[in-house]
Amino acid sequence: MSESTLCTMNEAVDRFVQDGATIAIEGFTAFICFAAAHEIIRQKKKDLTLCRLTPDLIYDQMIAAGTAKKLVFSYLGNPGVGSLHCIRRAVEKDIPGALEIEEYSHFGMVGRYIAGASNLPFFPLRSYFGSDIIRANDNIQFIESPYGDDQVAVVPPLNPDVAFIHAQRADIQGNAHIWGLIGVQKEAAFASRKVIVVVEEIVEESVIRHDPNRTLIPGLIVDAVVHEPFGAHPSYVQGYYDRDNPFYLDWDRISRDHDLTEKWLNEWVLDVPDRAAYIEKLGSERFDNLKPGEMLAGPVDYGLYS
Amino acid sequence: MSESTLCTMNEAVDRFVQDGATIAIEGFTAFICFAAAHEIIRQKKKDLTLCRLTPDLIYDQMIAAGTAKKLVFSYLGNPGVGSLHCIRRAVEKDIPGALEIEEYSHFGMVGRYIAGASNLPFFPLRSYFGSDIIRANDNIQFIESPYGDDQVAVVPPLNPDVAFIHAQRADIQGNAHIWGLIGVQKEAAFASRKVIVVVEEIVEESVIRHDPNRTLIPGLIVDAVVHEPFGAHPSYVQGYYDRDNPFYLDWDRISRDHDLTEKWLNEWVLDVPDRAAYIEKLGSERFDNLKPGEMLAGPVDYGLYS
Amino acid sequence: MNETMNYSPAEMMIVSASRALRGSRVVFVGVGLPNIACNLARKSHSPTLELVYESGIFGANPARLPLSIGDPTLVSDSMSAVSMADLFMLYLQGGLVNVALLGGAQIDRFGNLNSTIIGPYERPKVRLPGSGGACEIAINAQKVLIIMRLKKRAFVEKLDFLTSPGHLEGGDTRENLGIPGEGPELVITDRALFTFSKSTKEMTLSELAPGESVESIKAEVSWPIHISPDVKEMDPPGEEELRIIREELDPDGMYR
Amino acid sequence: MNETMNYSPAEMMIVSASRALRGSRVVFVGVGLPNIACNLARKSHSPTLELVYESGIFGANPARLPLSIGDPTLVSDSMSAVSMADLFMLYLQGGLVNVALLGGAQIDRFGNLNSTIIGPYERPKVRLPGSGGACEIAINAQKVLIIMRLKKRAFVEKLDFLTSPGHLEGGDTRENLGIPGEGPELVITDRALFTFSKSTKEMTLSELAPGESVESIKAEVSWPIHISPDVKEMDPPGEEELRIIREELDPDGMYR
Repeated sequence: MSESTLCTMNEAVDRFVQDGATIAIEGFTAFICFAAAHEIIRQKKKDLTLCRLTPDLIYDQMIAAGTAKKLVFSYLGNPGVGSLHCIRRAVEKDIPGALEIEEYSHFGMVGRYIAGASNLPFFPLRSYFGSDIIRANDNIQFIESPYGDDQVAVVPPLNPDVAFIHAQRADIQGNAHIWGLIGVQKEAAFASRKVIVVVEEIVEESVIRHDPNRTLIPGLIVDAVVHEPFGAHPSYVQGYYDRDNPFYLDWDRISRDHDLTEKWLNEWVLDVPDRAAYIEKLGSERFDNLKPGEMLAGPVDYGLYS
Repeated sequence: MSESTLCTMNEAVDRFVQDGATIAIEGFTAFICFAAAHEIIRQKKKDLTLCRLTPDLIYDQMIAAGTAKKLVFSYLGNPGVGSLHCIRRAVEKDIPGALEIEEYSHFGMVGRYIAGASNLPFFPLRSYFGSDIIRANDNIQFIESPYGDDQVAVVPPLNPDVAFIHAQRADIQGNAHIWGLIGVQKEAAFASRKVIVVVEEIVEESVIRHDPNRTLIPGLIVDAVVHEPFGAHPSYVQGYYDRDNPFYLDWDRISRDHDLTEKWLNEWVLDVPDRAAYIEKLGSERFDNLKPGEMLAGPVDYGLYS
Repeated sequence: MNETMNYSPAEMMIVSASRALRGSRVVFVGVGLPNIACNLARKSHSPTLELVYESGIFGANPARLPLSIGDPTLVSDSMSAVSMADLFMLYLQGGLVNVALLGGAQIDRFGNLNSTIIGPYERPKVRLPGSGGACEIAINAQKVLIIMRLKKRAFVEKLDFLTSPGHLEGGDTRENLGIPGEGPELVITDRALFTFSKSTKEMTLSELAPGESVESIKAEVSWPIHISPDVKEMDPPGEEELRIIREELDPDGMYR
Repeated sequence: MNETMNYSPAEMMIVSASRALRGSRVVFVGVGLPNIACNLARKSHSPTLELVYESGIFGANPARLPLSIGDPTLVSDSMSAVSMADLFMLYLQGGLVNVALLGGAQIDRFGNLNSTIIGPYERPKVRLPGSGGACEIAINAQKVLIIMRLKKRAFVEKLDFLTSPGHLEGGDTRENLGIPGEGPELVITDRALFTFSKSTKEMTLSELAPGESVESIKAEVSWPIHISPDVKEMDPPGEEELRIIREELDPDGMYR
C-alpha cells in the first residue's frame, strides 16, 4: 500500500471485475462513477449482481447493456426526472433479459453495508414494521431486544466483491478526500473485498496528510486508483462540476425505447475507447457550463506539534 | 435554534446540571472540558453519574471533590503517566465516599452511545467472549444472529442527561466544527438529552456553512453554547494548544494524597470564580509554551451552484 | 391554473402543506412540492423551521431551486452534510424529525402508502420506485403529512403493496407493533383535506377546496369515505403566500 | 542497562517485538514499548508496516515522540483520523488488523490477560485501568503478541480477573466461542520468549535471553511451565537495531 496502485480503468475493470461478481458503485446523486460502468459494459462483463441504494442512470445503462443478472437496491428513479425505463423494462418485460431483484429501503441498504463493513452478522434498525417489503424479501428479519419488550428489524451484511468509489482527490496509494454528499461510500468501501478509487485529481500525499479528518477512504483498503477526470459525468462532483441535467432529461426520452437505448450505448460507450474519448466527444463547452463558482472552506489549523 | 444559545459556564451548569443527573464529558485525550468539570465542582453538584470512556484527570478531580455517586467507564488511567489515584482511593477505600462503578470496554461504551444516539434498544459488537467483564456487569448480554450460527455481545443504550462537548469553533447556535481526535463526541452528543457546546472560538455562521462536512455537532441538538478559551486545559485542543504534560505529571503526585488533592481543588477550583480567573492564575507564559506551530489543511472548494 | 380561481391545484397543496407545518421544528423533506411547502412555511409563519434532507443535508441555504434532494446547491453553504448512516440513525431514528412529508401511488383508508408496484410483485404491471427512505420515515418521524393528488385509482380499497406503514389496520395496530412515530396526521390533496379518526384511525374528509362538494370528493375515493360532521371549506391561498411561491420559491413555475 | 550486556531488558523486548512483526501488514498499537517496537520494524525489516492507533489514527507521522496514544502529534500529518466508532467497527472488528500488541498485570498459561483488578472485584486491593480496548482487540485482531516483564506475581496460576481472552481454557475453547481472531501467538518478556502449543494452546518456553536458564525462568512462572524440546537462546539486539532505537526512536531514553 505504500506503493502506487495507479492504473487505467481498463486495467482495473479487467483485473478486478469477474463475470458473476457482486459490484457496488455507490454515491447518492453525486460521485456516480459512470466511467467504471461504461468500461464494464465495454468489457462485456456478465451476470453481475449490482448493488446500489439508487440504481440511477448508471445501473439503468448497465442493465440495458445486459451486464447484470440481479439488482440489490432501495429506490428506482431518475432523480428529479422520473422512471428508470430500462430497469422497468427488465422487471416488467424481461428486456433485454430477466432481472432478479432484491429490494430494501434506504436504511436497510445502509445497514447492510455497515454490517458488511464491520463484520457484524446483522444490523438492527427500526423499519419494516407492517410493510410488505418483508414479504418480498425474507432477508429482512425481526429480533427481540434482550433488554425488555422491544423488537427491531435486522438486515444481513452485504460484502460486494468490488466497490468503485469516486472521489475528488487521492494520493497514489488511494488515500481519498471526499466532501459533499458522502452517502454510503465509506461503508460500501469497507464492506467490499476489493476497492477501486476513481478520482478527479491525483495529489501529493501531503495534501491528504494535511487534513486527515477528510480522508473518507484510507489507502489501506484500496486495491487500485484510477485517475479519471469527469469520471462521474453526467452526475456531479462537489466543487468540480455540476450535474448535467439535460442528459438526465435526454435519458428519460432515450431509455423509453430499447433500440434507441442500444443505439446510445453503441455510440457513447461501446464505440468509445475510454473515458477521455467520451469527454472529448462531448466537447469542452459542455463541461465549461457545468463548472461551479468557487466556495472555499475556511482555514483549519491542525498544528505542528514538534 | 436560530437564536443564540450563548451563555456562561456558570449559567449552563446551573441550568442544565441537576443533582443526581447522568453526565458525559467526552473527548479521548483531547477536548476534555475541565472548564465544565470545575464549574460543576464549584456549584457543589451531588450524586452525579459520570460517563466517559477514559475518566482521566477530569473525573479524578470530580470524584475527589465528592460530586459523583457512580462512574460508567472503560479505562482508568492518567494517559502516558499512570494511575488515577483519586478514583482508586474511592474504589479501594471509599475516600471521599463510596463510588459505584459500571465497567465496559471501549467498544462497549462506544456501542452504548451509538445505541443511545440512534434510539436502538441495543448495539451489537464482537467483544466480551470469555471475559470476566460480563460477570462484573450484567448489562452486557449475548444474542444469536437470526442468520445462522453466530453470536454477538450487545450493550444497552446510554442516554446521559447532559453532554459537554468541547470544540474548536461554533456559531452562536452551536453548529460546531471539530477536527483532530473526534472520539465519541458526536455519538455522546446525539445520545444526550441536553447538549452544551464549549468552544475556543465563536465564529460567524458562514465559517461553519463553508465546510458543512466538518460540522460534527449540529446546532439542532445544542441547548447552550459557552465561549471558554483554553477550557480544555490541561488537555489539548488540536491546532490551538498542546497538552500541558507537566500538569499531568504534577497530578500524579498531588492526587496520591487526599489532603493534597483537596488543597489543590480549593486553590485551583473552589477559590477561583471562573475559567478566565483560572487561566489568569496559571499565567500567559504557560500557554505560550503550549502553542503549536501551524499546519493548515489545504484548500477545499465546495463550489457555488447558482 | 384553475380558470375560476387565481391559483393552481399545486399551489393549493403547497399552501395547505405549509400551513400544516405550523408549530413543527424539524421537517424531513424531499424536493418538489414538499420543498416549496417547507420553504413557504419558513418564509411566512415558521421562520425557525429546520429542514433535513434525505441526502444528509441539514440547514441548506440553496443558491438556486434544487433539482433533486441530492443537488450540489443544497450542500454548499449548508450547516451540516452527513453520511446516510448518520442521517438515518442519528437524525431520523434518533427521533429528531417532528414531521415528514410523504406521497405515493396508492393510499388506503388508514393512510398506508404504496410506492412499490402496481400489479403482482413478481411480475408488476408498473414497477414504481420502491421505498427509498419512505418506509423508515413513515415509522420514525414523529408525525407524517401525506401529499397526493386526489384520484380514484390512487385512493384505493386495497393497496397492491404496502410500502410505508400508516395506521396499518387502524385502531391501535400501529402502536401495538412498537412503531415510534404517531403516523399520518393529514392527507393533503388538491381537492380536499383528510384527517384521521382518533380512535379508528380511519381517514375522514375534513375540508373541501373551493368549488368541491362532498359528493365530488366521494367519487374519487374507492372506499366509503368517512365525512367529518363539520366539513369546512379550505382557506384558499393568501396573496402573500402566492407572492412568495411565485416570486421567490418557484419563479420559473416548475412546480405549478 | 544490563551491566554485562550492551542493551537493556526493555531494548531486548522492543527488538523481540519488532522481529515478531515481520510479515504483518497492519498492527494495532499503543504507545511506549509497542510504539517503539512497531517503528523499529518499519525502519528495519518492514517498511510498509501500517500502524493503527486506538485513538483513531491511521498512518501517523509524528514530529516528536508521542506521550500517549492521543498525542496531537499523531494527528497532524497522519493519513486518516477517524471516530472511535469507525476505529472499532471498521478497522478492528472489520478484520483489518493483522496483529496487536497487548500487555497486562497478570497472565495465565493460556495467555489470558488481567488488566482490571488485583483482589476481589467488589473491593479490590489494587484497582487497575480495566480493559480500554484490550478485550475487543484480543478478540478481533487476527493475532496477538503479548509484551510483559517476566515476574512470578504476573505469571499466575489463576487470574484475579480475566479481562482479555487469550486461549481461554486451551484446546479449542476459544474457537468454539466463535471468536474471530486466533489469539496470542507469542509472549515477549525481558528474559524469555514463550509460544503456544498448537493443540493444547498452553504457553511453552521457547527462547531464553542471554544469561538466563530454564531454571531461572521456571522460578518466575507460577505454574509448571512447558519447555520446548529445542529451547534456544534469543538473538540479542543487533547494532543497527540499537542504533535506530537510541538515535531515532527514543533519543531521550524515555523507554529504556
